[in-house]
Amino acid sequence: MKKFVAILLAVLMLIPTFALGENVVKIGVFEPASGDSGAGGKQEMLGMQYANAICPTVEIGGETYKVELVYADNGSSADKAPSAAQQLVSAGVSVVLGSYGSGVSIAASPIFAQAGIPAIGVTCTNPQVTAGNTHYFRICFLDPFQGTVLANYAFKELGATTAYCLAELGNDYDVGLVHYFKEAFTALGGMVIDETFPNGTSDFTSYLTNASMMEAGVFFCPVSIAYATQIVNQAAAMNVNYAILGSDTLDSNKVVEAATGTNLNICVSTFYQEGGNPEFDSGFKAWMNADAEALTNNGGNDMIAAVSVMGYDAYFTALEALKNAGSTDPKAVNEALWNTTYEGVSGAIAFENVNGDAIRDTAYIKSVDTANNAWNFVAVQGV
Amino acid sequence: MTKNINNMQRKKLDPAVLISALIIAAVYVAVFVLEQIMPPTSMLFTVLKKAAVYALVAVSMNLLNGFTGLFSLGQAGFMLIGAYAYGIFTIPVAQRAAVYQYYNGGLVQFSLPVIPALVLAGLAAAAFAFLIGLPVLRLKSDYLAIATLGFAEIVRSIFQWDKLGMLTNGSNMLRLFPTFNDFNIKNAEGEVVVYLSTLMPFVIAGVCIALIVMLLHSSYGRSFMAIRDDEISAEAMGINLAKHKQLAFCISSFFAGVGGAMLAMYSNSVQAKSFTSAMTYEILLIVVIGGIGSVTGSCISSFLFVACSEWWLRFLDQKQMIGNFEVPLLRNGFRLVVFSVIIMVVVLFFRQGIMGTKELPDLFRKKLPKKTGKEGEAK
Amino acid sequence: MFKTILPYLLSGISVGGQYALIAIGYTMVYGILRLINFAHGDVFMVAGILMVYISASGLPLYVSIPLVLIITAGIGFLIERVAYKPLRSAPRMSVMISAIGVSYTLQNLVLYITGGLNQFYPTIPFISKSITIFGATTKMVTVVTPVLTLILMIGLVLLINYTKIGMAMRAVSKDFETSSLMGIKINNVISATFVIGSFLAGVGSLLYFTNYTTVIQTSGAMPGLKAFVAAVFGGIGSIPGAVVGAFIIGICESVIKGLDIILFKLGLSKQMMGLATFSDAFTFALLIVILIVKPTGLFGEKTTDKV
Amino acid sequence: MIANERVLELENMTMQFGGVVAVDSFSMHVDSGEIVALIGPNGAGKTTAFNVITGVYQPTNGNVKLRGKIIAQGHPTGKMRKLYAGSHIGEYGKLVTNTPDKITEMGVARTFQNIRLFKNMTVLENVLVAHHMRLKSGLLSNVLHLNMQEERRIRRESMDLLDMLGLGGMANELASSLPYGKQRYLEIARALATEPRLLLLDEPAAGMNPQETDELSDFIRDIKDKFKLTIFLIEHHMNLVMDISDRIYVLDFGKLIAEGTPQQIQDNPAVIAAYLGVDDE
Repeated sequence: MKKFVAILLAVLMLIPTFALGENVVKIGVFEPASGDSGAGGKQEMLGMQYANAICPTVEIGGETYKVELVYADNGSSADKAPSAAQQLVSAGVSVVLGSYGSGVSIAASPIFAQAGIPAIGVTCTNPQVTAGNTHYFRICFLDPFQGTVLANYAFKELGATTAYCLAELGNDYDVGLVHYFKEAFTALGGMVIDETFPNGTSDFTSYLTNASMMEAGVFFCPVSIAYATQIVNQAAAMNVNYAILGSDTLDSNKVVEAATGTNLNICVSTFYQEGGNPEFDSGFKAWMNADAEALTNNGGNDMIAAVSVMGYDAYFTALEALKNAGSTDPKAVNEALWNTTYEGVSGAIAFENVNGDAIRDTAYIKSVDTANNAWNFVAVQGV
Repeated sequence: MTKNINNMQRKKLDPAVLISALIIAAVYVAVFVLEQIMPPTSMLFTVLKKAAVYALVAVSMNLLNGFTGLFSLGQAGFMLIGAYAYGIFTIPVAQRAAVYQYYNGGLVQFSLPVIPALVLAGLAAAAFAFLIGLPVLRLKSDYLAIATLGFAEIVRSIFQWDKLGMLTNGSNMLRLFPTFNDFNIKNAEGEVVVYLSTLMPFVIAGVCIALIVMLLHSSYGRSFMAIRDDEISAEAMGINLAKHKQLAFCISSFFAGVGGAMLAMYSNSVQAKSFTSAMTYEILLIVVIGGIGSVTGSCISSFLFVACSEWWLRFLDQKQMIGNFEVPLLRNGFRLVVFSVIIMVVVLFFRQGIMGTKELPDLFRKKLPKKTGKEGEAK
Repeated sequence: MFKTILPYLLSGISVGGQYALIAIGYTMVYGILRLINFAHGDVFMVAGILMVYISASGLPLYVSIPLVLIITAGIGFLIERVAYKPLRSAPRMSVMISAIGVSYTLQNLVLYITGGLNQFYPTIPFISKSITIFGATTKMVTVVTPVLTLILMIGLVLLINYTKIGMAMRAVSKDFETSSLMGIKINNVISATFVIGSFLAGVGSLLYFTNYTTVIQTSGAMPGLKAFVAAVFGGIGSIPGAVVGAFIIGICESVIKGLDIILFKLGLSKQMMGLATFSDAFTFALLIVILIVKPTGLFGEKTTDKV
Repeated sequence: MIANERVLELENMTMQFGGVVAVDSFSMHVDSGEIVALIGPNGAGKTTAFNVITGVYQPTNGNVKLRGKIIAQGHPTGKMRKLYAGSHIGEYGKLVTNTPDKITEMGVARTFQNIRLFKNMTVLENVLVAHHMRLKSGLLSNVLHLNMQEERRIRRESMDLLDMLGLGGMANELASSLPYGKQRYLEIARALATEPRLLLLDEPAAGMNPQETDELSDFIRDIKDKFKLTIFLIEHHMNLVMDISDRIYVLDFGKLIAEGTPQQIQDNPAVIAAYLGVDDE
């Protein structure tokens, strides 16, 4: 017994020594691993983990640093976000990636600001995340853009004149996107009915009926995956005759699965279309297939979610910034980020110099191939 | 606690009270000193701030559940009202356009200083409590619980209603209002000279809790406890049940409202979505762990609860390696499982909680009044 | 007019039937123990999760469905033995807190097991089919639910009125102490109540999750609360009351969600008021009103059906 | 004290619960300075009468008058209206109702058959609670403890009262830790602290042995004089009742079957029948 304790102690004492022997730079992963957005958060993390797996080190100021990802689960909820953010801050990270979902990012923003740590928003599209601050950057497009793209698509391509919009009550992301969609759609001369459903709703049949009653041509629901699958499932059972339109959150294999074998027309806007970069696709799939847990986190199969691609790009953008900064000091990284550019899988990434938003002018539109359990690429759509 | 009043009466100063006062003072000094010497990013301060807020809310719930015997589960609803009242009236005018981006800058176009806004937050919650109290306080125990729980849900919907967006910002969060960090004293260059961001929540919560303790030690407090012990008998003693229940309900809600406003300050933003019944349950569990009917217990357990859930037990959520050995079971969510088990053990086997009905000074007395095994029964 | 409202009624009846099956559990437990079993909604959710995992293990439906129901009933039994029985003589508040604790524990356990991700409920072929009634298309389960609910309700009422255990239940709900003096084994009666209640919650979960295909740890909370409201609405302790209350609440909820559109279609309003926001809140407003106006609920005075 | 003032009067008071008539058209009165007893077999409706007087129940029919003023009036509704048409007093729809605390404030205090002390509070606090309704200081001055003078006064008065009842040494004990007999005295102390003019005692001697009962007789007379009280009591101990009562009312199955002096009651055949028939004491 004594021997065992002695060995244990020795081992324990060795661990920090190992750690000291190596240069480590910590990157915070601020993502939801539970809650409504848990599934999306996990997929986004997969991209970062894959990136970390293929590129675990970075050259900073002539020295090689090992990159360590530090995770904090923000629970998809704005009230848990500050302490999760604080956890990253006290772990001493140099830069933070995340989050999936805008509300949590907005809530955590002041914590990062106070600690002087820069954050790179991966798929949080609400303008408020970066507006009025100098530490929150973002590599994806924004809601005013996405909303307009979707409104154009719905009006011009789908030929809808009446749109029914459904958002989750109290969700910044949904409500914001619907707001911009409505603005653009009415500007085009269409009519919009927008409603909200309370958190935790599972019966969407009434809302779907509402859309039928109003003879809507499109049912726009930029909601979390959990709700989206239920909407798709119930819409299929009701045999609705309008198209279902979603935003980047609906770009999930779960939505495809739910729609397969039905005759629904589901279109979503997203950041990346599988096949856009075959080399990345095959590498990522191979990595996921080799790791059962990764596969589970991706929802059980190896279909590539756009958010994973964004996570992957965010990781490399962070590495670029670290290289440019030449130091692991968060303040230096923050400075360096303004001029960091990176040729990512999802497109070229550069930040405009007011809010630190990505300069992007295209979104991908894809639709569900209900016969083959897959996505069909439809169009690259600008404003 | 009860003995405490009598002794104060007869001997002027009770050593036990003196020791307690010194301990509390020492805590405040320690918080102040730690804040100056430790890095402000330390997890300790996050925990302390949140715990101070929860302590106030837990004590306010205890006032109702533990001391007046009214089993209310509306705490999150009143916190929400307080948080919104605070947020709506303190966002700087210059920032309103950014916050109310979908509502043209919102309806309110002025902003109040922090302390008056905190009081306003309390008053707003108390006003709602008054209105809802008129009908629901006639209900008994579990019916009251479920009615107040329902009330909290209704409030949550109303505050998110798009048509009230000009005031509440609808589904979007309120933010950019003064937070605890704005208590820090800065010099001309914007560098912090004196850190007060942790001390101030302690001071505010401390003042509020002190007021509650003084209330409990007054004739009104005795009447509340009489109602808890036996409603019929209390009424026969000339205590107007409706009035006193309403009073306890409004006072408790007032402090819950202030607590809600402080929670907003802590979390930098307010969103109706986060004030769920789960939050009420959390606070209720804090009260139970601390001891139903003990202010000290509620305070201590808030700190333990927050520290465990935000800090000490966090490691349970992540894979841990000891050498090459991966500790089994540890992954996301394990912390909450451990937590639930602890809570069930307390509920089932240590029903008195940490303190029972004892208070801090009672710990320094040799002879305690014999307490019965029962905690305050909700009738 | 009928065409406008029919789809909402259909979905309301379906939801109502599922609430009814949960509400029966609440009302039976309350009738006997005077306890709001806050964990009941979570038992319902756990039944859903069990089905996900059991069917994922590859068992055929005719094995997995009974298995889920049996395990769910067993969980109900265990919860009572572990969390409520030791508190039999404690104040009511303690028992209620214990119930909240159980609810918290079940949710967290499921969070841990599922990793906090939505689980997709397996398809039960027969009741998942789409069918068309009066021009409204819906799932078969919408029609099956009310029928099954009524059959189970009648069965239960017969059980309570004509069997020995049913008689014991009625006696215990009337007078706890006297029945125990009369030699009724109180603990057995209470266990039976929990087993029946949980079994019905299990059946409810089969129907509910077939309709709404994802399960997550919080899935039980809202249906649970609403079912409780239904039980209070119908008069707590009364089984037919709980069923009627559940249907009323289900229909109201469904109609509220479409109220703006209905009013608009019928020409009663010109403008959308966002009333769908209040679909949950309405249920609770109804609860508060009924508690104030008629605390005994719709059928509360008829003590004959009490359990 | 005005001699022979009618302190309490019941006129045709009926209390019905569903189909059960607990008290049936009961009329009685208590004059100032009297000790009046209400006796009858178990379930005769005695405590119900007390509950009606103290406002716990609203009477189905009839009046309750306190010093000539109606404090509760029954208004039979629905089918009952026809039933009580002959005996109904007052105008329909003009409801007179007072909550128990109001009635206590009017100077009526009571004790309970099954002791209802504030178990988790000390003996002293139990008495202090009774002072609450007569406090002059408001909520704010109470919370901020600005009313120390008043607080000191009620503490002193309460302690005096406890000393008088022999409970002074236990002032800081929990009420529930007192022996049974002391608990009964504490209930009386608490009732006295509300400064009543009419004291209702519900079986004050229940559970006491003969010696304690004798002491109680003296004590009741004692406090009656000292606090200038009028006393109305329910009791089963016939020795005590016969010893201290000026007049006695007898209820059986909710109906008044006899009234009179102790001597008259003892000789009344109806009373004897009622007691012999169903008495279980």
